Amino acid sequence: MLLAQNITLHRSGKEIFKDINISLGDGKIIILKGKNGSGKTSLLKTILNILEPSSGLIYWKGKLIYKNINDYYNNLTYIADKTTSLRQLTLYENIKIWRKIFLSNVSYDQIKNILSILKLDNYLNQKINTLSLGETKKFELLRLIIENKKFWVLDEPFTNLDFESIKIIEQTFLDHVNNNGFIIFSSHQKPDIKNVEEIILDKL
Amino acid sequence: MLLAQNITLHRSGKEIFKDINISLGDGKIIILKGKNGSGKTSLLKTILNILEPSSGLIYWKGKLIYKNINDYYNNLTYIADKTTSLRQLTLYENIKIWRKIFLSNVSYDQIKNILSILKLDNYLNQKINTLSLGETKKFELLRLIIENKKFWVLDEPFTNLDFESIKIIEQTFLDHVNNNGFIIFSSHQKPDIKNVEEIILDKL
Amino acid sequence: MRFLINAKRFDAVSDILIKPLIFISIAFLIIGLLFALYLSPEDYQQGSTVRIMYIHVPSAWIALMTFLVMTVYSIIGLAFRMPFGFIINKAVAPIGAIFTLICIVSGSLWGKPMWGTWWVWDARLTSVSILFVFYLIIIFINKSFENNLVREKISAIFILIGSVNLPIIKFSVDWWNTLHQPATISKLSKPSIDPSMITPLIIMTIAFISIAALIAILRVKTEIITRENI
Amino acid sequence: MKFIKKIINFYFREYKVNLSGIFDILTNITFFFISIFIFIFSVGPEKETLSLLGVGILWTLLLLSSTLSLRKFYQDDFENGSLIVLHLNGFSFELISILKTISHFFFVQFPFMMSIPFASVLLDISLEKMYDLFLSFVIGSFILSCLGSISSSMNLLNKRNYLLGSVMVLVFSIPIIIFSVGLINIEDNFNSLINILIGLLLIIFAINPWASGACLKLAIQNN
Amino acid sequence: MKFIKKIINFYFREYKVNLSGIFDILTNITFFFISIFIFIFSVGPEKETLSLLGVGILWTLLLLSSTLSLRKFYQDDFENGSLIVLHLNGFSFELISILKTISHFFFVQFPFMMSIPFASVLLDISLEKMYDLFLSFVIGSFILSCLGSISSSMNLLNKRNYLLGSVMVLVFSIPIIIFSVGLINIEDNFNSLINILIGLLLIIFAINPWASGACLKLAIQNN
Ligand code: HEM
Ligand SMILES: Nc1ncnc2c1ncn2[C@@H]1O[C@H](COP(=O)(O)OP(=O)(O)OP(=O)(O)O)[C@@H](O)[C@H]1O
Ligand SMILES: Nc1ncnc2c1ncn2[C@@H]1O[C@H](COP(=O)(O)OP(=O)(O)OP(=O)(O)O)[C@@H](O)[C@H]1O
Ligand SMILES: [Mg+2]
Ligand SMILES: [Mg+2]
Repeated sequence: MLLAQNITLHRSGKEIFKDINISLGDGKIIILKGKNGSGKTSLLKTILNILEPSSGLIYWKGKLIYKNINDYYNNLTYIADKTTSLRQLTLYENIKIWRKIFLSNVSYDQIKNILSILKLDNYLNQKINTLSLGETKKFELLRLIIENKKFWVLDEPFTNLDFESIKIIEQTFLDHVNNNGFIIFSSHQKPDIKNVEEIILDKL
Repeated sequence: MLLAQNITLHRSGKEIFKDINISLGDGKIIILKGKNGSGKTSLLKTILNILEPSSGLIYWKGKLIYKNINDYYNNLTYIADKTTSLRQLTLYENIKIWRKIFLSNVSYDQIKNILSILKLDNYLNQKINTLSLGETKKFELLRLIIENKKFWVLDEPFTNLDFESIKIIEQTFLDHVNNNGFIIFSSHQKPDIKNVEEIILDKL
Repeated sequence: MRFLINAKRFDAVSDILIKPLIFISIAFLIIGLLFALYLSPEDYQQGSTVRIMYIHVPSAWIALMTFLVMTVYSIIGLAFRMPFGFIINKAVAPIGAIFTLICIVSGSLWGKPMWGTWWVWDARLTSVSILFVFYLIIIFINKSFENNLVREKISAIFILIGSVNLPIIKFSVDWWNTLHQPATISKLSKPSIDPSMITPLIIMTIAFISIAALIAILRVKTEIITRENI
Repeated sequence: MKFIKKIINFYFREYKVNLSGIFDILTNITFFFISIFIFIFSVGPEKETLSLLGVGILWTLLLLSSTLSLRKFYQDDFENGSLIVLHLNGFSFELISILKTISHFFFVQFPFMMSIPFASVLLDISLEKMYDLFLSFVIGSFILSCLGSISSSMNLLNKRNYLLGSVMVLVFSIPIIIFSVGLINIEDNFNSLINILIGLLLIIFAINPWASGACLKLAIQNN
Repeated sequence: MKFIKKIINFYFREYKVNLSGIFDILTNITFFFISIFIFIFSVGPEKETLSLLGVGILWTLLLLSSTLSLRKFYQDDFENGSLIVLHLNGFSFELISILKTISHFFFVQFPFMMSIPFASVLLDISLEKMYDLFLSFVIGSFILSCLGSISSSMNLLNKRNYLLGSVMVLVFSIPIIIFSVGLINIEDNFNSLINILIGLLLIIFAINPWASGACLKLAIQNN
């Protein structure tokens, strides 16, 4: 579905990465690895058409992404390396906003179910800024479920999470892939998932 | 030097942790472990006299910390779980501010040396907000060196760091401990350091 | 009189008071309105607009009284560390605000025929509008601060500072030259107002006070209950 | 249909972000009225001065409050990454800037507008003048919102653009204010002046999405 | 010695932080002058009215623009955690609030103060009056900075209604404005009024560190 050919990126005149090829489709997981500053985040943003590659082309369903941008964006969820929930609002209010913004058809019951798996169900009326770091991160990952899209793009999804939560996220990834979803994510940790393709970025 | 006896903390009426005992002195490292939301950050903040324990006493050099607060704060560095550098300024400007605020006597040459070990020396005139996540975190850890204190309190120092940087930080910890410093930090990862005491917080 | 400073006692006493208060409110309101609208004479100067007085004056008094009550309870809450004071403060503020608003609106309506404008910046009117602002800010404080302890202290301090305004309102008509009527009834000497107007005024005042007290009691009771739950 | 629903939902979010309820709106309005009080305390309560100054006072307050709230325009959403999330969910940058401009108009300027009648009573502004004031205010404040959108999206870029953005707002808002205030005080050519204002509004409203959208895009790329 | 050095270094930091906001300050000042033009425009250029109203208008504009800039007082340092770092490095919360108040006075009010002479020329305020204005403004704006410190540290505890702090400051500044404007226009009792102002300043300056310090502490605990 997603095909990136020989993409190279320059930022402020500096070359960040060069000649990267990516091919992603149903049931596939790609993990991006590399040192700090090797360009993982930049690569993900390039794939998302937020940054423009200085050379190389990216296709979605056979068309160049910027020509097919609506369909592309309709099919992907991006979890950035920072949390985007509104810190002065409660979890419940955030969920309500997300459901509306994403025109989500995931029911509240399902969401509550997942919250209780993530052990967040007790905090529903607490504000985000009183959550612990890991709890905030887990809550952010809830967007994967609420948006309910096919293609997941995640930037360091495991940071700040405890062992159990990492396991849950990995299981979620597997379930998603088994439902023909596909995932690309960056991480410094090695996840416990089989059959993932690794792309290693070298700091130039 | 630091002694915490039976400290218990409540936040917004909820019990976060209970009856924790800590004893820290020259050459010792304590690692705090526990699930997300088990109260690691809160415990560190309690030790720092930022949060008040609902029961229990904390001593520094034999005196209650709040009676000895100047000496206590003169001897510790706290690296929080978020970065505190000023994002709209460059690394160099931040270093300058830090050196002044902390009345540091660490020379610029030493700092440059460490920056090059951390592979940050090329970014000296770049703004913090253009650094990658891991680079920002490494830069924050530079405060350990600039402040040059005996007692280090760190909240999840390894998040977002690549393998090599983690090694460097671990080595820094060891060096510090060998110089009679002492450290308490929280982490979800197991560091590769021998002779660390573990305190495990259970989510109640 | 312990019930005035103790939540449990207050709860108990208020249970006894509610029914009579409802009765008094309804009865006096009906009688008062009858008097005010039909039985009392028209003023030889003001015509029938004088009837606005029966709303205006009682609500003005209640507006002032409520703030006075809050001031007293702020002292009780702060100096004697009795949280019941803060409960009263929170419950009573919106009542004061509403009666202040009634006072201002009825005054403006009265002012148009009497003075030819809705509003002038004389001392009485200005200080009452500042009273209204104080009420609003106290309500905002109560609504927007999360930490209970902080909220209570801040609003109590604010009330204490705001109470400086009360004597200004009361004596503004004497201290400065104003358009507004000086006090008539509160003078120690014989009131300079016709007895046929005084009767409905007093009846309406009693009705207003009992209505205000009723709402206050209900709000305090709910406040007590929610606190116990938290 | 889906598009309309999206826009409605966007405003639900804006409402939640900007105001946590009726009390925030009331606080805004209270602020406005206290400012009027302060003006009156400082220039004195004489009727003639007040009705002379009234229009100027109202416009100044509008200008100050809307300018100073501009910093928040895109800043928060930009910094916490919501802007990207919105963008990836089908809100193009142009659409975002249109919606945000309207939202600024609605949540910041609208409360002021609603309090104009009451303020006019306090400041002894005649009914006719109030009507004119209201009309010019609606148009003028919308222009200010558009200008604000452009300048604060520029502000996201970097320091040099910061100055540029601010200067731009200044340069454009001076004629608007002169027009609007003049409009009310010089009653002869009310209609021609208001037409000029409407023209300005249309131009700037058309430029706004492109300019702001481009700045937003660049800002996100540079971050 | 070490203490003094620390304080100097604190101001080095403040300077660095605030300098990037210099355009903000410039914008504020420009808008300040625009507002003055609005008034000249709406009052008409008659010298008598202008100089009569001038002092009041200047004071109000100064007050409003400085109040509205209060949001930045502690917010940034609080949110990015610098406040804790400073605290752990020997700056008690009380000290921080004193230093910050002075810094606010310096970086926000001072530029306005510098523009008083120019504004006075525009509004035809006599040299003597200008001198009085200046004096009263120095004292008054310092009081405002203290009030601002208290209210914005309070506002850290209140994450919803960000205007509430400004509203509180405005209410408290009513007496200040009455005194200050009275000071200049009623020349008989200049000295007694300025003594009252100075008294107010001393009281509030003494309260400020405790009140702000306590609020800062609580805010950090609740975060
Ligand atoms: C918006 C405008 C007005 C406000 C805010 C206002 C406020 C007040 C207040 C606070 C009081 C209670 C004073 C006290 O207890 O001593 C009062 C009393 C009174 N007002 Fe007004 N007033 C307004 C307009 C008027 C007008 C237009 C009239 C009639 C011409 C009027 C006539 C009176 C009278 C007769 C009393 C009773 C005085 C007494 O017996 O003590 N007021 N008003
Ligand atoms: N101000 C507060 N009010 C209420 N609850 C709070 C507040 N601050 C933190 N908590 C709760 O206290 C618990 C402990 O938080 P803390 O940040 O100490 O966890 P942690 O162990 O550091 O977790 P993590 O590994 O995710 O960083 C969390 O469940 C959090 O929701
Ligand atoms: N706007 C920019 N201007 C100049 N350089 C930039 C800019 N943004 C990022 N960089 C540089 O690009 C490099 C790659 O950054 P990126 O965030 O992609 O790294 P990363 O692989 O995600 O690292 P990490 O593991 O630390 O998250 C970094 O060295 C960073 O300093
Ligand atoms: Mg990254
Ligand atoms: Mg933590």
